[in-house]
Amino acid sequence: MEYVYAALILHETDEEINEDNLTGVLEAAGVDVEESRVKALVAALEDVDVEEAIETAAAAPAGGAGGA
Amino acid sequence: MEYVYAALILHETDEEINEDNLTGVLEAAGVDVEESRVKALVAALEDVDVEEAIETAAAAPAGGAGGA
Amino acid sequence: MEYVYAALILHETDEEINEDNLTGVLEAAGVDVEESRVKALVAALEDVDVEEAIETAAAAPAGGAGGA
Amino acid sequence: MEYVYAALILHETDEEINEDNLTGVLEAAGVDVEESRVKALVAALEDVDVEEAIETAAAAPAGGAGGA
Amino acid sequence: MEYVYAALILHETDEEINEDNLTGVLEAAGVDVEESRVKALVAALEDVDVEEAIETAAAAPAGGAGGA
Amino acid sequence: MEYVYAALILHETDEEINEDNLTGVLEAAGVDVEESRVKALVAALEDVDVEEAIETAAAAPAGGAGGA
Amino acid sequence: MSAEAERKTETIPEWKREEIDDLAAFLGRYESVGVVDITGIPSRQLQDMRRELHGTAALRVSRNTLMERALAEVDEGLEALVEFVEGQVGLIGTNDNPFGLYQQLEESKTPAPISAGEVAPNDVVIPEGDTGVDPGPFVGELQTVGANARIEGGSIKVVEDSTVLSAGEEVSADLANVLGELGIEPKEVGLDLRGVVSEGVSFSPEELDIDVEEYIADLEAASSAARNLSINAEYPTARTVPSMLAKAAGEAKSVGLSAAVESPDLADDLVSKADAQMRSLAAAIDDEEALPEELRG
Repeated sequence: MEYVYAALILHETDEEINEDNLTGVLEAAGVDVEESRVKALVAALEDVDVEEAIETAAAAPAGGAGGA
Repeated sequence: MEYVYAALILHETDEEINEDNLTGVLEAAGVDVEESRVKALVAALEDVDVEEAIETAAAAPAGGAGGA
Repeated sequence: MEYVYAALILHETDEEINEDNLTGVLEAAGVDVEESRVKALVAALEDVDVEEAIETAAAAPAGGAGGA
Repeated sequence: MEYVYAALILHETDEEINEDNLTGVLEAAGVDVEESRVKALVAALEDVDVEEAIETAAAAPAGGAGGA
Repeated sequence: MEYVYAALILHETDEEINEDNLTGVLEAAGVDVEESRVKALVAALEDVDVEEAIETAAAAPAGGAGGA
Repeated sequence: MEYVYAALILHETDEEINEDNLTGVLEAAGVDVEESRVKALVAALEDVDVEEAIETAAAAPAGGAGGA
Repeated sequence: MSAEAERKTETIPEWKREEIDDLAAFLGRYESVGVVDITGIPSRQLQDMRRELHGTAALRVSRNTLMERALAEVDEGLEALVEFVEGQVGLIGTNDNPFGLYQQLEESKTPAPISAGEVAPNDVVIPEGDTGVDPGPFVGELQTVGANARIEGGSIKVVEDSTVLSAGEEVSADLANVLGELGIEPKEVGLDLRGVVSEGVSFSPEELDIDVEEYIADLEAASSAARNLSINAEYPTARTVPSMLAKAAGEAKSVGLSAAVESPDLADDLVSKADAQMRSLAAAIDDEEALPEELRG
């Protein structure tokens, strides 16, 4: 899931979700990055409106996220 | 949000969620890191079972996101 | 369940779900294909809208998808 | 999704989920196989208990359940 | 589904669920029996505890699951 | 329950659920047919929408088959 | 020579012969023939019932010995009904199905008061509730016949459903009084089918009393069983293959999400899942300073 988290960090900071940026974030976290997964993720997200996907999630009974 | 995602990446890769690591991940994503927020997050997560929190979300209907 | 998975692969790739194609996919996976089961599956699928059936699954809560 | 289905067929037939086997199944289904996706899939499944993930789906109200 | 019902009649009456018996029951009901479907059913039931399979709730139907 | 299964076979094959047809199916399954039960079943089903009953059963989280 | 055979050979008066032939002709006109108990039904009410049955069934009453003769003479298994010819009975015939006839007769039964000395056809129950009777000696009468009664809030109440007589027992004068006072009518008066022969097959009243709801429940159970078997044994049919497809698709989705497979088909869900996990983790954090504004509770 770390690849997806990395993509979302980039999304939050308005950086492009591309192979270089993803690899950079993941390597900074000490991940032994697999190029193929990065490629596949970039391809998979190509046609996805990340903002919309997040809003759908937020709108739904938010992930069991009850109080602390 | 990016701070929390950064914490999740570190958790996923079994790296310690400390100030250095968080700062590193965030900077790699081009974030202009606020030291005080990093400190606060590290302190706050000290008492949190991250795995458990993640699983709570997973158990709930995954974000209603439809579309195959 | 491998016969059903094979049908779904063919559906995803817009190939016809017929005996030859199913057998081909299954054999490529090393399955000792039973002709009668292939025939039965093709017969059962004759009047079925595969896409509609799949969408029902997609609409359902995404299988608790636990794990990291 | 055809890549995942291919992995599931291999899982059902107790064949190893590796690049060669996946590519073989997908090609038999007429898929124009992308090597990076195959590699990514193999890597992604490496740390996952496929059987458990399948059972998780079964536990959830598969299909029929109203959509989100 | 008539093939399955035929198997269940035989099961209820403690008759063996084999090709001959299934064909006999189906023909008596005016079915134009397909040998392959009979074979497939016998094969499918070979390793199944019919009593248990009957009682174990299966997945709910996919949406518009009409079909004859 | 074999009498009910026999009725369901006839329903599936669009044959009339009458005494002759039921008796035929049951005898083919080796049942020592009780005429009074056949008559009662035919009478009982006269005003029943068999298709509706099947759909109701399919929609419900199919519990174990009770009944005699 | 048996008594029965002896009777057959005796010389029969002409009018009896004619009546038997007439009865036999009556029996021959119907696919289903039954014996009904008409005990205690006044002749005028019997006329009303005849009228109500018109078009679906016909009722014929005669001397028992003659009815027995006719039943024995007509073939088609009607001799099985002879044993029911006892007391005040009649013959009933219909070309509709006998189950429908049974139901019609049951529905046409009306409640009636029971008198002292009569035998209760079923358990007699005085139901729980306010009798509406003012406090007085009636409470004692209730208690005497076995009802759990007491005075409460200015009237006599029966505290719980009280069975005051079992089926087959004789009604006492006291009980008949109490039931009359309460307006309880424990009898069901009407044509009571004792047995039917339909196209050679005998039916008892119990067999004729079919519960359609039960058959529907059986149909549902049987079709569930078949669904379960089909899916669990992985034998696809047109009815079950959509569920099997959905199940397989659900499995693939579950595997794909739990492995975070980078597939376009899963991208939406993976993003949603990551977001949900992030929110869940944020919700577990107590210190709001550690969270961005959007995530503060």
